[in-house]
Amino acid sequence: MKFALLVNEGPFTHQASDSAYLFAKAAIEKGHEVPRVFFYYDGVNNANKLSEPQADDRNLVKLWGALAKDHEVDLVVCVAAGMRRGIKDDILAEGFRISGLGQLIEAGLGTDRLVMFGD
Amino acid sequence: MKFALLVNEGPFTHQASDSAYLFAKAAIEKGHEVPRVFFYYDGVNNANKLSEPQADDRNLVKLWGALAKDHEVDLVVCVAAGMRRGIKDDILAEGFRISGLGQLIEAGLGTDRLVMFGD
Amino acid sequence: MAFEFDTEGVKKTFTFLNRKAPYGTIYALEVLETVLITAAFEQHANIVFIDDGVYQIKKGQDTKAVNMKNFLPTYGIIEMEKDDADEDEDIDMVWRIIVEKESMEARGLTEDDFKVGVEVLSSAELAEVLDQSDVVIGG
Amino acid sequence: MAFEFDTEGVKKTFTFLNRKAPYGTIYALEVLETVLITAAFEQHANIVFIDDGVYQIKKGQDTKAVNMKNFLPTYGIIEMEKDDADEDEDIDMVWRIIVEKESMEARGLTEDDFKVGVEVLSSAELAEVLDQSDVVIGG
Amino acid sequence: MLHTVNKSPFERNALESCLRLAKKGSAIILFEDGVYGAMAGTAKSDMVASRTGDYEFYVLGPDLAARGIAEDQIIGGVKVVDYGGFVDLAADKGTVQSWL
Amino acid sequence: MLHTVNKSPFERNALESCLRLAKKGSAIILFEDGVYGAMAGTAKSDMVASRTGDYEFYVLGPDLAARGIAEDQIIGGVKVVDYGGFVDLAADKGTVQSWL
Repeated sequence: MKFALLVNEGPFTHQASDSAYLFAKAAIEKGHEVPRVFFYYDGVNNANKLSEPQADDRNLVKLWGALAKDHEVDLVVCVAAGMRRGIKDDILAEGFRISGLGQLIEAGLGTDRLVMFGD
Repeated sequence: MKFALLVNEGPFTHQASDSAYLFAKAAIEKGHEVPRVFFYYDGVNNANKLSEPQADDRNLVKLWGALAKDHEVDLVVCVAAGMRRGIKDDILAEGFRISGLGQLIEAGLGTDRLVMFGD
Repeated sequence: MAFEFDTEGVKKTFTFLNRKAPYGTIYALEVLETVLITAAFEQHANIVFIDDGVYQIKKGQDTKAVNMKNFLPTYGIIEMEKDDADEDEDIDMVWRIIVEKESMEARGLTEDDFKVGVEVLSSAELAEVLDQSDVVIGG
Repeated sequence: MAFEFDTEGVKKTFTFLNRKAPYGTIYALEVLETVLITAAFEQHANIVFIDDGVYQIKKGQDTKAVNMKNFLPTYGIIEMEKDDADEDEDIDMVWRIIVEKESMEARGLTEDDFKVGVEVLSSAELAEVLDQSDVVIGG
Repeated sequence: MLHTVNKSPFERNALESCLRLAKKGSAIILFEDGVYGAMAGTAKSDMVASRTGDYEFYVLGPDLAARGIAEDQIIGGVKVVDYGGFVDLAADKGTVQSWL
Repeated sequence: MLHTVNKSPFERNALESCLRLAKKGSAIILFEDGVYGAMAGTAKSDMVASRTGDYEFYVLGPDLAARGIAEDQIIGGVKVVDYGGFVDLAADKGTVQSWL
C-alpha cells in the first residue's frame, strides 16, 4: 500500500515529526511504500540543515534525510509556508526539495492513504 | 517601569510574536523601557533573517529588528534552543544576538515585570 | 527525486476540517491555501467548520489593530469556486461548505453571522459526510 | 548591544509553572533547563506542577521506543539542588517542589507515583504561593 | 497580580485553570483566542460571568475586532482595553502570570 | 475509518470532538499525549470507557511507555499496539482522520 504523510510541526517542540518518522519507518518495514512526505505549516522547519541537537538527542533533519535516501521518499517542503518562515534553498538539508502545495494534493490522489501529524 | 518579554513561539503559526511586539511597542509609547526580549523554545525562529512573508503581510523579523534599533531593545536568542532548531549566526537577523538562558533570569531580576507570550 | 504520481482520471473527495479559531494560529489561512489548490485539480471538497473553526467565517473581522492579514476575504473566493462548480456543467466537482450545528450553537452563532453561505448539519449528519471522505486535511 | 542589568543583591522568587504533559511537547524539558540556571543565580524558586504537568514527574518513563530523550533524570538533579539549598546554611535560596492536589487526583495519581519528593498543596494554598511570586515562567 | 489568558475556553483548559488558581481580587485579561471567553451568549460564558465578583476582567479590543466580536457582545462587567491598557494593567497589578 | 487523537483530554477538546463526530464502528487510536485518555481511574476515563461498545479503541504502546503508564493501567477493551500496529490500522480501516 502507498502512504503519503503530512507533517505540520517542526522538530523538538512537538512530537509530530517524531511520530511521523517512526510511522514512516514502520510502514516501510512492513513492506509498504512511502512515496512522499509533505512538510507544511511549521513542519517546514524539519528541513533546516543548521539544526544541531545535543549529542545524546535524535536529529530529525538527518533521520528524514537518511530515510529519503534509503527508501526513495520524496521530502517536499511547501514553498509558501517555507518562504514565510525562512526555510529556503540556502539552508535546505539534503534529501528535501521545495515545491508547491499542489504536491500535497497530488500525494493525496496518488496514494492510498494520507496521514497527518501535527499539533 | 522596565519590562522584559519572553517570546515562546515563532512568527506566523501562533499570534504570540505579534502580541509581544505590539505590547512592547505600546509600552515604549507609554514611556516605559523594554531593555530585553528573550526568545526561547520556537521563539528563536523570530531571528531567522531568511523569513520572507508575502508583500501584504507583516514581517516580524524586521519589525523586531527595527524596534531594537530605534529603542535599544536587546533581542536575545537562547543558544541551546536555537542550536536544536538551526537558528545560528549564519542566518541571524540584524538586531538579534545569541546568548545563554542566564540572560532570561537576569532580565527577570533586572526589570520590574517579565511578561511571557506563547502557545 | 521529483516523484511522479499517476493521478490521471483519479477523483477523490477531500475534506478540509477547520477546528481552530482564526488569528490565534495561522491554521485557518494555510488550510485555505490548500483548499484553493484543490480546485485546480478539479476534486470534490468538503470545507467543514467545527469547534472553534466556526469562528473563522464570522462576519465583521477587522485585523488592522493586530497588524495581521484578514483571512475573511479568502472565504469569498472559496464560495465563488463552489458556485462556479455548481453552475458549470463541464466541471465535475462538488464542493460543500458545511458548519456543524452543535458547534455553532454552543458559540452563540447563527447562520446570519457567517460571511459565506453554509449548509448547517447536525453532528450525526456530519459524521456520515466525514466517513465518506477519501482524504482528510485539517488544522 | 549586550545590555548590562544591575542585579547585584537582587533576590526574587521565580515560579516555574509546568502545565503540559511530557514528550507531546518539549516544554517540560526546556522549562527544566531554565530552572537549573536559576540555581546559578541563587534565587528562590517554586517548581510547580499542575494540570497535565503533574505527569512530567510520573515514575517509570521509558522513552526508548519513541526515540526521544528521557526528561525524568533531570528532575533528580533539581531535587538535589533543592536539598543542597535546604542543607547549606550559606546558600540563601529556598526551593519548593509543589504539586496541586486537585490536578493530581483528577489524573488518578498519588504522591507515590512521583519520581521526586513533592509538597502537595490544595488549589487555595497554591493560589497564595503563586500570588507571592515575582516572576512566573512556564510552558 | 495580572493573569493573562490567550486560549479559547472551548479548546483548552487555560481559562479554567486560571479561574481555579488565581487569587481572588486579581485582574485577568483575555486576549488572542482567549477573547472568546468574554463573549456573552455562548456555552462557556458562565465561566467568566459567574466570577465577575471575584476578579477584575479585561479583554483586548484589537483581538475582539480581529475576530469580528462587537463590544455589545461582551459579558457585562468585562472592560475592553487596547494594548496601552494592557501595558497599564501589567504595570499596575504586580507580577504577570501567563496561562499558556 | 481510522481516527487518530494525539491530545490529552484534560488539556484540549480533540477527543471530545472525535467522539462526537466519528461514525459508530470506527477505529480510534490514542497516541502522543492522547494516551492519557486511555488511562483507567482518572476524571476523564469515562469518555473512552463508556464508548467501548461504539468504537474499537487502540493506544500506542511506545507513547504509554514514554509516559510511564503501565499496560495494567489501561481501560479495559482498549488494545495496545506498536508503530507497526498503527500502520496496520491505517492500512485496514480506510481513510485516516487526524484530530489535531
